[in-house]
Amino acid sequence: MSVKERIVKRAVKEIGNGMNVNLGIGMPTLVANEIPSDYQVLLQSENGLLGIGPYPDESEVDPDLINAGKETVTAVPGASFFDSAESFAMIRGGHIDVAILGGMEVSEKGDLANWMIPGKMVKGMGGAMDLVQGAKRVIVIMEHVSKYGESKIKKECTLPLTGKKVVHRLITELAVFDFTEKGMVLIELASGVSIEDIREKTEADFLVSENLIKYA
Amino acid sequence: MSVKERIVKRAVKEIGNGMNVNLGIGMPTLVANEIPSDYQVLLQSENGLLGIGPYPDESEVDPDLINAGKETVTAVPGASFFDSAESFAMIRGGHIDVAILGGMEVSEKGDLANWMIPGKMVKGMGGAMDLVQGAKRVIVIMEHVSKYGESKIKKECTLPLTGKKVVHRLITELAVFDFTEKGMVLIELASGVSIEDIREKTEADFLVSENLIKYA
Amino acid sequence: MHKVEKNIHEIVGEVQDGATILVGGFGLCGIPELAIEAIRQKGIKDLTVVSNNCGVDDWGLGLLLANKQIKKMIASYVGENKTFEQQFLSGELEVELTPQGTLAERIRAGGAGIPAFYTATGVGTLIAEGKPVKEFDGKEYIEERAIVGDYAFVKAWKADKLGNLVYRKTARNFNPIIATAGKITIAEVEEIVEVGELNPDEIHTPAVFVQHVILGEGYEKKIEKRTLKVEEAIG
Amino acid sequence: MHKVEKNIHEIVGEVQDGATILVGGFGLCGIPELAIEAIRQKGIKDLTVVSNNCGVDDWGLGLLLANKQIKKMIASYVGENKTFEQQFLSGELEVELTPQGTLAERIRAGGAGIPAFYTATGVGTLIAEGKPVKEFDGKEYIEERAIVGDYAFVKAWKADKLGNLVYRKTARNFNPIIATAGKITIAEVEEIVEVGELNPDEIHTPAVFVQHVILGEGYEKKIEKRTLKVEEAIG
Repeated sequence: MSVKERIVKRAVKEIGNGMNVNLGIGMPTLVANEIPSDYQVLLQSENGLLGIGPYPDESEVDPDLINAGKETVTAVPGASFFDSAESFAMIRGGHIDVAILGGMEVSEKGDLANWMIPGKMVKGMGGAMDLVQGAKRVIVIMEHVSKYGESKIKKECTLPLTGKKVVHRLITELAVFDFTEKGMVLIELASGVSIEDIREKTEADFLVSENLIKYA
Repeated sequence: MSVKERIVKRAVKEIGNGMNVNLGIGMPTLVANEIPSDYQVLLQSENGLLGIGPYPDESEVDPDLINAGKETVTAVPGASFFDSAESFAMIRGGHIDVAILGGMEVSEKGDLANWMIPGKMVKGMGGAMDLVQGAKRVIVIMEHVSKYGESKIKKECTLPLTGKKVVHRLITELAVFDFTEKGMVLIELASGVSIEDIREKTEADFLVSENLIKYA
Repeated sequence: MHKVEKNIHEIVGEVQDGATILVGGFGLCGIPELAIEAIRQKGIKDLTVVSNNCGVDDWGLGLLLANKQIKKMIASYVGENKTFEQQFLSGELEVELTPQGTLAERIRAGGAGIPAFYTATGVGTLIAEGKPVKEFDGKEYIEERAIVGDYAFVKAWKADKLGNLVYRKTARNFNPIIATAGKITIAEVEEIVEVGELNPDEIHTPAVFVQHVILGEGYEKKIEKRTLKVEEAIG
Repeated sequence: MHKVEKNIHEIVGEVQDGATILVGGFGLCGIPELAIEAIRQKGIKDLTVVSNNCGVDDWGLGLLLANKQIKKMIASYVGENKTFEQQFLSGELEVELTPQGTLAERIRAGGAGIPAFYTATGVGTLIAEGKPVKEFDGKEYIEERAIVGDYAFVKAWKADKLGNLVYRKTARNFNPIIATAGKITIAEVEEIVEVGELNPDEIHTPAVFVQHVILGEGYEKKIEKRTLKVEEAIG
């Protein structure tokens, strides 16, 4: 299983039956494929769709039907379309149960940076800043360390923030952390990973849950 | 012609072809009957209808179709229904060309009082406070003096205000006034009425327009 | 997740004394008749009720008023109800009159996660008293706060089993915004269709806002002012 | 009043250099193709453009960018456009990045006569810099201002001759709110029907918001990311 697959398979457990969910662009989008087929989950797309369906086949492709990543999609039965103000009323108003987003850096306080790298071209934050403030639960999924081997879980984010104290749970290929009043708490270890491994690869300070789950 | 008829017949001249218009409850509602039949005017009802039609016949009565006065109405071809937030987005956002409202008192500064009389039961302002702030033009129609013979056009309103400096034009059975930077200006006299008559029956100070119109 | 419930009484049974409830409708048009009757029967007390009007003496929210279940009313116009006057004058009933557009916007803001906004409505009037004032581009505005309800009761025409709603004509009124502003939103409807039967372009309230759907029967849809064409009325 | 016009070029001809224009669409979905092309041909300069995105290099608002007609862009995401990067880095182009929900709400506020509102979006980030902060119920929010355009250009699916509009699927996006926020709103559509043919319960944009309607032909509706089912893509 690749690192991405591991993360995605863990992330899907955050989604309960009957939930309304927003999946970010990139790796989070892959989570959709893993949702149990007997679940009734409505996926929200911030451009104005509740009830994203699978990608279309050739005959279904419709330029008037895309997701927030600008990909052609379909709509499930029971879907609804709405305008951008209503879409973000949904998001900002706390009506989305879970948002799963990618991250560049997460701090031990639950700050998230995922929209810009100074010196590189700024593309824009899209709906990410609204999602992290509005969704009932914000789950960040990202690789534990950068391609240069640096921890992406920081004492303080070095990149410009998307939101301050907004992350509820962070999932990497090695571990899962919750952000609580007491601080960042390690709650799960991936199979074959030790707490020491995590300490080594994590710049942030963290507590270890009394109920730490280890995957055999 | 009754006093009401006079006022209503003058008021309808404020409505141009193609306009979107809101008519208040009571006397203003009667203005609808006087709109030239070749005009395409859309009448807005703040409960969520643009394009009020005539009152229904027995077979057309529909409890789901009422105006802001809670009267059964019909909808014209080209009408649209919308929710209350959108209805007041229309009003507050300056999309209604003219609002014609009744008045209890108007001050020489263009203040309007038309929603409560201290000591009497407060019924509520409904949409009046929004209309006077939002409509592009606010026309007040009312009788010049009260049933006790007192001027309803005051130096200062004695009743609680609906809006401050909101009236563009005031139409009574005797005269028409505009509210300008320089003050209140008499612009029209009804047939057989003199400026002196108006001075006598008007507490407020007013200027007389150089282009005063007298109806023969 | 299918949200169709059999019993409005069970859902209403969860509403606590002292709750804030938002109730759709304009006058008697588009009001959640079943929910109001269930709340009356259950006798829930000390309610703060947010609704544009307060019904008439013997129908709509007037039923709860007659039953002395309402502690505070937030509304824009209450002139059709005599019980209201009595309870208000006797001090039993607290009233917050709010301009209709401001009321609508406060409810929309509550549903949309906007804690406060500015409006020119009410500037220079009693309504502005005690509210922060701010100038934008040389014009004065007052700050108004959002409204959120513990429960929102709405009446729609049709629902699908997921809770997507469609309203009919001016029975729409406050219902769609109220549906967004309840922590729990209960929609009662005249017809329930299968998932997929509503055209997704024509849904007024997406299912995300609705927690429970109830199929109503025997709606009375009382008319406050049955006004007919003059020819007809005479003839 | 019938609002159907024959010629988009005439209407666009009234737009002055330096105007603020609001443009509907999300990516290339639901963009007013005719208006953009007419603005390009007319060569109107120094535009402030408010739109969620800025098209791609050779389509949508990217055409105006390539033609150096845009002075300032207010958008939430501009990552699909290389010309953008060049002009931004060279200082030719001023950019105001706004979170998408805040952008949508600012435009809606502009159309609804709300000069400013509070949101938690962007608190503690670069976006909050220079903006008033206020606490409500113990939580911090920033004040955001409304956006109004001299002109609003939207793309709808159908219109009637009065200017009532209906959108199709996710081509709706920013269009309905942008339609409300232009001093002059121009809607281009794929089909015009007679007055009375649209169901009044299904109209997305009431005619009051629309000043001109143009029947478009030959919409290209380019797709940015043609993504297919995996089986299909492989097979």
